[in-house]
Amino acid sequence: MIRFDQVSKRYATGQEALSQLSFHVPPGEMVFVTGHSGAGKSTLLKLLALIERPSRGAVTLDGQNLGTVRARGVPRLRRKLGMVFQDHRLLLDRSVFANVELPLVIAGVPPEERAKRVRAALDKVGLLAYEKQPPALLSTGEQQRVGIARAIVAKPALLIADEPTGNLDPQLSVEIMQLFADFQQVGTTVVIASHDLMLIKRMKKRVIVLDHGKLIADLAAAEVA
Amino acid sequence: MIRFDQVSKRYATGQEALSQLSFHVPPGEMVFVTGHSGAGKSTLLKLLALIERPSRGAVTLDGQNLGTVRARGVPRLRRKLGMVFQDHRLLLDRSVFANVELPLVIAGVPPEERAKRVRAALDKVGLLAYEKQPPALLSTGEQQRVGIARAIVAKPALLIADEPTGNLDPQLSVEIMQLFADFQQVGTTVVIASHDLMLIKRMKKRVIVLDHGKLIADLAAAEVA
Amino acid sequence: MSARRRDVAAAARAEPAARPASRGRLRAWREQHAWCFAASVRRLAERPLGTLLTVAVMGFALALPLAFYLLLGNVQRLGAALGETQAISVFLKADRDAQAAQALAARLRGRVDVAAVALKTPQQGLQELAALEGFAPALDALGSNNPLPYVLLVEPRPELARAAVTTLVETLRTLPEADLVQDDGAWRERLGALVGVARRAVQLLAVLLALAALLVVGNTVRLDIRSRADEIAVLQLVGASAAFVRRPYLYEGIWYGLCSGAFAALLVLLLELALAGPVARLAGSYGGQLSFAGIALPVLLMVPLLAAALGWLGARLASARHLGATLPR
Amino acid sequence: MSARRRDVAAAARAEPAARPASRGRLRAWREQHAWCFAASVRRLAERPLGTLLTVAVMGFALALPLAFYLLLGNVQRLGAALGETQAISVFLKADRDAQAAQALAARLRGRVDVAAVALKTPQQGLQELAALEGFAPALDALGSNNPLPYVLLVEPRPELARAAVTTLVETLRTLPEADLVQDDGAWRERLGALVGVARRAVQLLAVLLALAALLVVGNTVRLDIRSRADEIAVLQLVGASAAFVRRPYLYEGIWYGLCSGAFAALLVLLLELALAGPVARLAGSYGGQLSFAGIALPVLLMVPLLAAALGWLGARLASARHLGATLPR
Ligand SMILES: Nc1ncnc2c1ncn2[C@@H]1O[C@H](COP(=O)(O)OP(=O)(O)OP(=O)(O)O)[C@@H](O)[C@H]1O
Ligand SMILES: Nc1ncnc2c1ncn2[C@@H]1O[C@H](COP(=O)(O)OP(=O)(O)OP(=O)(O)O)[C@@H](O)[C@H]1O
Ligand SMILES: [Mg+2]
Ligand SMILES: [Mg+2]
Repeated sequence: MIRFDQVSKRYATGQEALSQLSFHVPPGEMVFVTGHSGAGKSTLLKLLALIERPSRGAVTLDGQNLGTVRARGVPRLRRKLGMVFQDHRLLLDRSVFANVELPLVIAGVPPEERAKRVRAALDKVGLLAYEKQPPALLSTGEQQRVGIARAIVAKPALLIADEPTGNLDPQLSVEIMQLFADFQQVGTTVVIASHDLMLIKRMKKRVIVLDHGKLIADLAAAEVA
Repeated sequence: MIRFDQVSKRYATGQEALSQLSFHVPPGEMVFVTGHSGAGKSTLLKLLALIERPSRGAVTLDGQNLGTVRARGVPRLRRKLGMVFQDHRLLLDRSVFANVELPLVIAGVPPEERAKRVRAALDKVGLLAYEKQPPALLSTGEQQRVGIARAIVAKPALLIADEPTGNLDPQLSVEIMQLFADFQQVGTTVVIASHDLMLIKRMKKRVIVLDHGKLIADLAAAEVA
Repeated sequence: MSARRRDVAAAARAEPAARPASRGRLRAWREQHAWCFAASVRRLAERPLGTLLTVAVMGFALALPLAFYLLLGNVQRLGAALGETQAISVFLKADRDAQAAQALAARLRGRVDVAAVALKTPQQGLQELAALEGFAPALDALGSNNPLPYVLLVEPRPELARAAVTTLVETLRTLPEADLVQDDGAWRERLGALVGVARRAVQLLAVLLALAALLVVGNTVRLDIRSRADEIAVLQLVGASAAFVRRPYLYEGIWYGLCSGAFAALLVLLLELALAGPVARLAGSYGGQLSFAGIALPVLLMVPLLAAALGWLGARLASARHLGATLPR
Repeated sequence: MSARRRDVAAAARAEPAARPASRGRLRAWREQHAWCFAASVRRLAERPLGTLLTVAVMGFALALPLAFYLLLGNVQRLGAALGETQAISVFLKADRDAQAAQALAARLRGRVDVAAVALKTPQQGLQELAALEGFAPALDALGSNNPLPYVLLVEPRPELARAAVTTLVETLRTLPEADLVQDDGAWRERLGALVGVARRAVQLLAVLLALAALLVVGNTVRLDIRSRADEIAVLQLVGASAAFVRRPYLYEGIWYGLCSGAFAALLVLLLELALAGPVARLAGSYGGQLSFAGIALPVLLMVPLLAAALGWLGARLASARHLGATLPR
């Protein structure tokens, strides 16, 4: 599903966020990416969604080399994946419902079908009661869960989540992680960046560890203590 | 320093975020506020900075009843405290330096003095190398630390931090918490909202626990296991 | 839910990442348009005061060229009315009588370069002089002793070039009956210069104002896009195409254009009403020769449509420039 | 760092939350102003194209009232030139000679309601008629047989009311020497109506345009404040006073005003240049009687200053309305 081949990313500021990264994620696997603040976790995920492009090396997604995707092709690529952003990225002046509905509108799903699927997604993150409120009136953790609902509503083949539990209490974090694991169960590939080592250990999935942009460990699920 | 007296907060949506809260924090104490997502932690801190006003009850800060502060008096009150926001709240088009400098500009500190104090604050959060970059080009954890530097730069008598380590790795989280503890050492009152129970236990400070807006536990430092 | 729709829904659920079936394409396109349409209306309705302000600014900018069009139209009508005096005046020698004058007029009518010839008797000439205020008493003093000659007003064919008219004038000068031939060129030059000034000024102002109207729409949409940079980024991040992101702004431009076009038409109608009073007085003092012509209703009805097109264009230009900046590299 | 400044710094460190000492107040105020000034300049410079666009829109809006002022000024000059023919014409009986005419003129000069009396001999009258194109040959035919009478041009005192002028005209009519007394009232009425139309139209447009200019500044600052809602919230959250938050926008309004005022002045100068050609031609055909008057340089220099004041006002109004919305309740 995902293949990184000697990928480096140097930002315009000269910052080397990733260097010489190589790894492969088969379809249907769930992977954690971890590392210190500024290690390059978000940068790695941004390369997958073509929010950034690598300076060197090639990222392959679903057999397609992302280096060959022109600007016009980016939207179609993004519709294939669901992403949870570290800073939520919600439309603050629309209702929670409208936010979660967005990927379905873009895919052209008819209204009745949209409503059903949006409510199912909101129910999964425990926010069904808030569907009519704008996200600006929610607590930060609630906003984060709206972002998660939006990522899963279109049932994408690849789920990417950047720090999805950073603003959640430990109990809720476990529930949300379980939600991602459920998606893996039905065949979705899942990549999650997180710094919550306790939680990662508990999930017993493959873990990729970054340090200053370098891959310093790639532990298979069985190796995670 | 801080006194809550039968404080309730009901938002315009009808949501009862805090109900009948009463507690007292003496000057120079460090307190953690914890609870599930949506428990009312941020609402509690917002009452202290007059970002919200209580629906019932009285909040007293430094002997002053905040209910008597008119809109014109709000800026002066806010200049007395340093606040770390859960969503960072940085000026994205200004440099890190300019962001941290802001409270000093508002206080009218002369430029040379400003530069010295800004660099000292950035050094404490480990971001001295990034002073010229705009925060938009930083990782989320780095942005969070810029917000912390801005809160401490004017050396306020009261420090309020909402989830200051939500986007930081465990090691850095401990360092930042230690930084807050250092401020308490020199007499600053510190109030921190956090859901990181492991970290809170480790710090061995007073803990206030909220559940659906109600105070369900108020543990003194000695009681924290 | 119809059976067919349920099929589509089931298919979408089974293969969520796949593009909608080709039958469903049109529906998807319709769904998206409905969303963008609703989004644009909601935005404008959400901040009624701001929308009103923008419409007012744009409306004024559009009303001004219309006001000038109105004034220019009336200036041109006035010019045309004055420009009718195209004739060449042939003053006959004092000793020629009515018969000789009529014979010459008939001869001249036969020329290929002459369209018409009118005869002005000395009596008519005296009456004309008398009509000029200040001369009436002086001419009364002449009594029946009329010293004026017969005058032929020769009108050259309108298709004649300036040079051919000059040749005609020269030929008329050689006539033995003619005492003096006067080409009204000086009058026409004077009038031409006057209309030239007016036209130049109005054209300059009209160009400036058309530019200003386009700038206003473009600027408003530009600032709107800038204030919604976060929202645009979100749409792009969840996979919206460039067309989808742009569409609400195009609708918005069209709304702004429609409303401000209607507003401009209203302003011009008010202007016409305000001018009606003084113009009536003016017309009265000229004996009703000059009447004020309003803008034709079909033209006025076209204004909102043209303004909508202008709004669309402004929005298109602004979004082309400013949406590009937030697209992924 | 001076010794005194070090003292202040030390004091600030020792008691960081305290307000600066009263000596330091002025410095704090200066620091804040410097920051806001720099912030406003940086913002405009950061997006040069957008700034240019706003300045262009506002500049056009300001240039238009100026263009009208220019045109109105010239219309009024023309009106004044035409309005000089205030005199009442007294046509003497045909049998009165030069001596009688001069005696009457002297008598009339003695009246309290008469400002001046000019004498027009029959020769001058004939020359005047001859100057009117089309009449020269007809009058040549008169030869030395001049039928025109002496005419006295009586100018009433300018401060006289219309009724008093009418009384004067009636008195003149009773003179035995007078054949006919003509009050140029009809002319004046006609001219008055014409100038009335022009003035009404120009005033209407000027009011609309002044309003449009204010709307443009206000709207731009409003949209700017809206697009910076996040930034404003941050400033308010770290304790900035309302004045501090507002200040960059006021500076911005002043900059917009200054630049677009200068731009408007430039546009008007260009308009004057563009009109110079046709007006010269027109003046030529009228024998140079009519010259085009540009706007005086001091007035033109005032424009950017007034525009800056307008910009400040627009920004003040917009910020009063829109900063209030984001202030804590
Ligand atoms: N757009 C950018 N331009 C320049 N430098 C950037 C940009 N984005 C990130 N960086 C830098 O690259 C490094 C890696 O950033 P990244 O966001 O990938 O870190 P991260 O592992 O997600 O950190 P965190 O846990 O704090 O979110 C950081 O040092 C950051 O300052
Ligand atoms: N401005 C608001 N208007 C209406 N309801 C609000 C508003 N802000 C917060 N709430 C609601 O009040 C409750 C408490 O919110 P608060 O932000 O205090 O929670 P929190 O404890 O900080 O949660 P988190 O850990 O997710 O940040 C939530 O249920 C939220 O939906
Ligand atoms: Mg990150
Ligand atoms: Mg919170």
